[in-house]
Amino acid sequence: MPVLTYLWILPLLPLVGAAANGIFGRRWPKNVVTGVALSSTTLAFLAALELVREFLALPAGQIPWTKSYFTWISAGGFRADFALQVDQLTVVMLLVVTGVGWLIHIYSSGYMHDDPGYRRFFSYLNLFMFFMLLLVLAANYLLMFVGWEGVGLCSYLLIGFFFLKQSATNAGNKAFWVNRIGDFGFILGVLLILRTFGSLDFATVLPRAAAMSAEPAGQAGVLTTIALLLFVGAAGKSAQLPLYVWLPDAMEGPTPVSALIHAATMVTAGVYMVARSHAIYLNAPVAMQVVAVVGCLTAIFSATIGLVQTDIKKVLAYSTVSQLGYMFLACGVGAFSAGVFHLMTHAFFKGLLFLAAGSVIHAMGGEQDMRKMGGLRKKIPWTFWTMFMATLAIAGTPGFSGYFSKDEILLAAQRSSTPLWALGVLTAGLTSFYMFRLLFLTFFGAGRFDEHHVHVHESPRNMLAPLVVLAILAVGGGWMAAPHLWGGANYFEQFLAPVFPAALDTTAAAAESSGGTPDLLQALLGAPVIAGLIGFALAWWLYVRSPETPKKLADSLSAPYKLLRGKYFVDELYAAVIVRPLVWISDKALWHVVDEGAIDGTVNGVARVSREAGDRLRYISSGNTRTYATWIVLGAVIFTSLLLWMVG
Amino acid sequence: MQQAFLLTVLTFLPVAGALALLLLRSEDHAWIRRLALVTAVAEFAISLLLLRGFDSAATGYQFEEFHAWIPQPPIHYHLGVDGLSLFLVLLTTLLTPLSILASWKSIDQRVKGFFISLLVLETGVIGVFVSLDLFLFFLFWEVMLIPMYFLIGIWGHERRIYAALKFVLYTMFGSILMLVAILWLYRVTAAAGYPTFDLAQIQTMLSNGTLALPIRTEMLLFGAFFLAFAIKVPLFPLHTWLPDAHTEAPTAGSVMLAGVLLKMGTYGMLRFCLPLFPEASRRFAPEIAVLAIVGIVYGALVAMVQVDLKRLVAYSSVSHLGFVVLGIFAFHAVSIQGAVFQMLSHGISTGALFLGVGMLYDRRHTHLIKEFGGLATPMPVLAALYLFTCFASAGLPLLNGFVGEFLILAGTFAKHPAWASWAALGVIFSAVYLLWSYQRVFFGGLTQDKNSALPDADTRERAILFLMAAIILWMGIGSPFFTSRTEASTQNVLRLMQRTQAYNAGVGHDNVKDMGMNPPATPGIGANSATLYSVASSVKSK
Amino acid sequence: MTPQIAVFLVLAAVAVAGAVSLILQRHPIHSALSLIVVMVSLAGLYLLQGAEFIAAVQIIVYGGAIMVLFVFVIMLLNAGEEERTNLSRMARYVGVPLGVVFLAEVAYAIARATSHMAQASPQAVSTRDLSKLLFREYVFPFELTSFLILIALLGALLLARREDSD
Amino acid sequence: MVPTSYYLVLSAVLFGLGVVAFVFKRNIITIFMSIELMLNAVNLAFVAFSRALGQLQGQVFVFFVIVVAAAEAAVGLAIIIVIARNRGTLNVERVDSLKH
Amino acid sequence: MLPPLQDLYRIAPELVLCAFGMLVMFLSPIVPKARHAVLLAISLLGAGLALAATRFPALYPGAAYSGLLRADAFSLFVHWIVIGVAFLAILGSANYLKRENLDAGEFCALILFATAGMGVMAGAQELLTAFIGLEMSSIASYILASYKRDAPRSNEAAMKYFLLGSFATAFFLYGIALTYGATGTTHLDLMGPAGAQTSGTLLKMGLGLIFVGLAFKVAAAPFQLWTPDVYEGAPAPVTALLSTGPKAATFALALRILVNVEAASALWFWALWVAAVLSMFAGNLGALVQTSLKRMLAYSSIAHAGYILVALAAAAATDHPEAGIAAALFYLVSYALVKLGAFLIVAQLGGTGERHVDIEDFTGLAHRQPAMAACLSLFLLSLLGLPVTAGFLGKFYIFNAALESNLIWLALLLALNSVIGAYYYLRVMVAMYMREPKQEIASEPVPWTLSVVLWIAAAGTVYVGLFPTRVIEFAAKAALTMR
Repeated sequence: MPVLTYLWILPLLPLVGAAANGIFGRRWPKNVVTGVALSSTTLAFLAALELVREFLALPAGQIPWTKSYFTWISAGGFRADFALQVDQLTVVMLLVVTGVGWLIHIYSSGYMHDDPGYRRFFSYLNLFMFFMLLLVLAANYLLMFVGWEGVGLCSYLLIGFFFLKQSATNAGNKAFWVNRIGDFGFILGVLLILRTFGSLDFATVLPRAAAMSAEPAGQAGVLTTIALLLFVGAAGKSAQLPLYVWLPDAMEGPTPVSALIHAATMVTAGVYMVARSHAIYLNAPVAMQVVAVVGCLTAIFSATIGLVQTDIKKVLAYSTVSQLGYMFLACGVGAFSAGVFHLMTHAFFKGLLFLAAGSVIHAMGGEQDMRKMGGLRKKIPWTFWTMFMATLAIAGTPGFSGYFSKDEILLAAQRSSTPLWALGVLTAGLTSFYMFRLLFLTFFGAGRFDEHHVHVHESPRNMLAPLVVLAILAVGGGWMAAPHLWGGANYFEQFLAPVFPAALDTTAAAAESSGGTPDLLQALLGAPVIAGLIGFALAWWLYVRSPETPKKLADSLSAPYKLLRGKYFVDELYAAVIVRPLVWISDKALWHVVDEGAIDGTVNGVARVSREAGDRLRYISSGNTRTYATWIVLGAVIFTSLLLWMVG
Repeated sequence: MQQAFLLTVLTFLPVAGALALLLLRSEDHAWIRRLALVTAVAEFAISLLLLRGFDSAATGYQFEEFHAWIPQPPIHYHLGVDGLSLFLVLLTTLLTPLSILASWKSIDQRVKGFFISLLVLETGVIGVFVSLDLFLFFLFWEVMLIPMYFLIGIWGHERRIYAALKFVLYTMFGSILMLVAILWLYRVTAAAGYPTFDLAQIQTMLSNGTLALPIRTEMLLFGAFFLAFAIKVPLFPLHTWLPDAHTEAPTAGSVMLAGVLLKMGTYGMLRFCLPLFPEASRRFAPEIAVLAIVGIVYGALVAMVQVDLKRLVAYSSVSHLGFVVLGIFAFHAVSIQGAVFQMLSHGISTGALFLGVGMLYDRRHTHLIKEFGGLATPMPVLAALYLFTCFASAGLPLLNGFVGEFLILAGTFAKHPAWASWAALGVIFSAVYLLWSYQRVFFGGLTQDKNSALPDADTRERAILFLMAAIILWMGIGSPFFTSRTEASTQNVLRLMQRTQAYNAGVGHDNVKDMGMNPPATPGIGANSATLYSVASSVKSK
Repeated sequence: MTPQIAVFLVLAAVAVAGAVSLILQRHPIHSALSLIVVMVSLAGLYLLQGAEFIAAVQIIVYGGAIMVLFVFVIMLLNAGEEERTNLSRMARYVGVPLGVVFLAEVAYAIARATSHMAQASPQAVSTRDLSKLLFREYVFPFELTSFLILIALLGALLLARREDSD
Repeated sequence: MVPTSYYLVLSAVLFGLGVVAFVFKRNIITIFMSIELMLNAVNLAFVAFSRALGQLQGQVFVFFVIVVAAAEAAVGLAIIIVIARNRGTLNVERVDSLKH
Repeated sequence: MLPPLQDLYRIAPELVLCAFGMLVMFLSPIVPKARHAVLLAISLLGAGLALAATRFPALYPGAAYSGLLRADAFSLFVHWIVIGVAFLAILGSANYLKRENLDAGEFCALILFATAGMGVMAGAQELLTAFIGLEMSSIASYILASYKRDAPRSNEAAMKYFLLGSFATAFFLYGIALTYGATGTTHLDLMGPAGAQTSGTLLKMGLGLIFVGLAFKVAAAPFQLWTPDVYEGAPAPVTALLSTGPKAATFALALRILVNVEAASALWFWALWVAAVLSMFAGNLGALVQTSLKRMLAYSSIAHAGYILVALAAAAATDHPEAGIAAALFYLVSYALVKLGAFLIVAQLGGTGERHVDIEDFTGLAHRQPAMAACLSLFLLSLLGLPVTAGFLGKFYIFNAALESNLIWLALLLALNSVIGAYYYLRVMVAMYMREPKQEIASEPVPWTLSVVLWIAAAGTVYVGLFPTRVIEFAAKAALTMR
């Protein structure tokens, strides 16, 4: 079993690629760079496939399969190994990461072809793959944190890839800082885990956590604290309220990056981490509720913002935030496998959407504003059709991948609490609306751009091929989790069952209850579909039927429209409440007042005072002998009387 | 054993080199530089012998040298290293050649004096780390001031004189009180019948109860020692000399200052404050921890708004060393290990930062951030390596900064979750000030056309920075190489604290009156030095 | 009140008066003369205490040599009335009063300390005994004083010598 | 018989007057005279003590003091002459170029 | 009967000094001015022989001249200091005399006589003898101070020194008189028992006045005001001598009194304490603001008197004064070495007429005369009390003594003061090394005589700073042999 034995091969391959390109690739021709980058990821993907093969052959007793390679940190009884672990969840993540990553690498080789930073781009991208694989393969929280921070680093580098643009570097910093806030929570969570369980290995921590009795609802014990702290980290990484603000800005990066990092893989790390720690969450109901509510709110919140965005990538970005919200909703209601499933399908269709959007932008010569597009359907048919598939998928059209995963989630949500379910359904409607809006604005109607300047052209093959592959996945990927009602047997959930035993129960029960009354189940499955249809209809009516209506609508509902256009002015709020005060205090109060004023003032003050004292003192010696004599007499009087009357 | 004189050689080889430099003509810059470099490199090579002969299992001091020096009061030439000092010595011997290389071109005035000062400084610092006699320790501690004073004052920048004086006076204020404390401690040992300045012996006496420090004495002594160290670290609010010193010092000066001199403070806390005055350390720990945490956050916030790169790095040092102090005064094996490790990694990463800043200064003769901008375009390599160092300093995993900070936080959290939680805020801010400054210096378009033609890092500079980067990476991945060697000694520190405290709890308190505060006036001159040797040798033998 | 006391009081009065006039006189010559008065009256007091030799030395060396030297210098520099400048406020407002305080303190202390001091019987002090003491026990300081004089001589020569002398 | 304390008090008074004179006078020569006055007071004390103690040492000391006084006088007056020569004044307060 | 021969052995150094003093004095009119090197050589020989002659009292320790003198390790130690100082001063001032066109003969003679006086003070066991010695050194110093007799400043310094000096002497003498009256003797060793029974007040008054006199001589506050003026006005080599030799001798006398007169230690302790603190602050704070290096060094010598007084206070505070005494003696050595060196450097660099003695004038010295700059820096660092210099160990021993006598506050004040002191010593180094000279000062070549002196001083400073064993052990021995 080569790969299982030498698990480190997996992350190492892209790392080699990154190092090769990054350090030595300076003088290599472009095709060599491409070769190195692609081969490393391709090999990684193949290795992942091989791993799956070997993994499936493993007896259940050996799962999770853990391999420890060397001691990374050890001090005073604490010890963290460089240890990798494989279980079903890992396998899923591995496939998504390597697969989608591989496709996007191929796509990028075309998309970035003319960029001067080509080599840099690919070394970053490979480096990202390395850290992402480390993240999903890690066998303990600390190593997971390594990947966690590493992908953050790469996201920083890639968002700021066009470092000549102020906005790009700003976005990069913003991303890293907001993530750091999340990491603050994450690291504290890790510390608390260490303090509670005396170890950071999943193999040790999770069973113990599971063994502990669930903390009573409405009461926050140590597990709840851990869970919440970890969730802070997850919220940072996966762009949940209130830390989502970095993701929309992250669109400053090249589109493949948005596809890979900010849609398919990195941003889902939070979901993965929560799912990984499900044993802790399951025993911390309060934390579960928090996760569910935050996820749900994020979903609807960013969906509403997505309604009115005009930048094609921004729309997708907010949609990503919203979809991530769904995943957390799933985790929050205990349907971890559903969450992971949506993670996967989302990787397919959202990755596809971004790549297609990239193709559009490529075709439009860098234009991202949908108001300047339109009627591209004929000009770039491949792009259109693939993107159309993806839209159908995300909109939850029955039979498409998004349909299964989303309804899986809503099903679980509905069972847990109606309001969450209702919001979920509403979000589904909004999703379908803004996605079709995007589709119509881009591909339908008349072209709103200058034909002479913009020469719309279909993208090269190496960009289209990934689109097609992903489109197929986006369409068909859902069937592996089709509920038996649909004739499927939800292989996916069964596959993950060993990881999420508790989760299985909930949906199994669901199956029971639902099996009794199919029509009710129909209705349940129907609601989101109907919402989706409404959304579609609205979009069609507004952007195809009577394209002038949106304008009127915006004017009539100016207040809420402005609010949405302004993204609820959250960035402005943060700037005013946190950033500017912090800078002001540090600069004026801390530096100038405390440091220079108080402390240095005292120090220099002492010096000045003593110098002045010296100055006074020197004028006693006026040069006049009589004065000196007076002092002598004074001294004589003092000392004689001291001796005469003070002493003995 | 054949390494009987290893430490002596290590300590005085640089001075020998400095004396050799004296013989050269002051105009003969090339050879002065070469000779200095050769000396420093040889020094480093020799210091590697320490690693070879070091027994990581032993708790005691190794490579010990013990000779009588001044009979009255009994002062000995007593050298030795243990896990605490081993890597600090290596750090010193490593950074010296690097800073010599860094000043290869940038120093063209009074070259001879510069390298002499640098080498003398090295001797002083190494002496501090290896001396086991309080008097000897203090001697080196003070000697080190003068070369640094010259380095800042002669080869520094605009406000160099103010900075140099501030540096010396600040330090002196603390150290002179420490001298009083050292002598007072000596009086107490004299009162106990074994007058000595020998650290090892005092520790033995403390732990076997021959010597008992009344708590009041202990707290006063602790105060004096701690003040001296806290100024050196520097601990908030005693830090204001550091930004000035750093900003004005030449690159080599900043590197040595941040790299090793600051560590002398934290090292002193570990070597003296905790083992000698455990009870007092415990009592003051909360206040000190608060100061450390304030320092962490405060340093980071102030660093964030600096307009001068060097100042920024200086304040970041305040923040980072706050972590070290916190780790030390959490009294947890892990956190102390972390503190020791953090000392080293800070030495490396901040040293590297200063080297980078120095390279920028060599090109543009300014540290002001607004003078730069968009430098990534003309000098990609330097930009990349600088960014790497920034992330190391920001504590990115797999780089050196993370290991130390995490261990400190882990150990502290185990005992005082609140402390650790507050300290962890530093994790956020360090990223903020480092990346923000980096963005303003290297990213964006070129703001000034005189920056457009700046040459990228040349071979010498690349060699320096790549070496640093390699070490950063090594320390980040292979940390056990270090921690395994520091383990025993840190454990020993904690053990000493336990034993001594156990004794004090029993006996110390009832004889406050007749000991320490007013030691019976035994003639200090030549007070039973005969007994001393016997005891000392017994200490040595085991 | 025995005659000795009467004599003492008279001489003491004269001495003090001389001292006071030394202070008050504006012209150095007058001060010098009043100092001489003090010395003479002190010589009288020495006689009263049976220290004839000292009394003689007092008149000859002090009253004679030293004071003559003073007067000579005063003439040489023909020093006029001293101008009562008060450039030193310290001396004016603190010094002089403090001097009086000091006087009072010492006088008081000594009076209290010696009021009951044993009054040894006046034995006849022969110059021979004195010389014995001087040339046996105190021969070393005596020799030293010769060097002292030598130094003084050297100094006087050196300083007072006019530039053109060499 | 005259009690010793009388002589001593007198010497104290004279000494004190000497001190006062030193501080009060401006003319360097008279200031120097006040020193002589003080020395005389010391002599009186010596004589009185030696008589009270029934020893001769006191008188020997007086002898030494007189010699010292003479030596001082010689040097002092020489210095005064030089000062008068170079500064043209005998007012001690005017000789104050060295200060602060 | 004549005093025994051993007594002559016991005063051998003084004999040599006086003999050579007279020799030089009589030769000086004969030898033409061009040949003054001869006189210098002779007086150097004298000083050297005197130094050698200290062997005799070392061989024949004990009281001499019916107990007026005492030849013991203590007096030996002080003899070495004062004679060594004289030797170095003469050697160091050779070039100065030529430059300022001053007669070497009288100069050397006076130094030799003064040194003899100091020697007497060191050995004196009886107050009046000590007084004569004191007068010898003082009167010689008065003359030396005004040695540049056509330089008004020199005259003024002499006048102030003379008037105030003899004023203080009068106090000292009156103190002797009262002590004599109180104890019936002037022999220190006999005074102890006697001092106990006779009336306290007289003794207190007497010791008080004696303290005043001595405090004046060592330039302790509040009697220090003359110091800056005199040191500034006097010719620099003379200042070098004044600030070291007489101070050492006077401290020696004070120590003798302190140790031998039982009452003294109790009576003087607080006086010493107060004087020490006042002197330290007066000296250091005053020095902070000086612009003339010469005057700054004068103020610093006030501060150092304060430091030594701390050692005396430590000695007074305990029944085992050895530590304090040894510390004082050790400090005197270290102090004498550097102060002498520093003032001689000022004499050299001041140029003709000592016009360039401001700190400003020393800017860029490191460029002009690196050796001199290094030397002066070393001396300043020793004064500052930094390790590897004698000054550091001196302070170290004083701290040690103070703490041994539990004078913790005094120790802390001393600590504080050495930090204040650091500032102005470093300022000079700033000028020499870190500033560019404003106006270019022609640097004269350093004469070999001076460089020999400076080498001796520097080497001594470093040697004693590294290997104090010999000195401190002898100082301890001296302390033990005092009674």
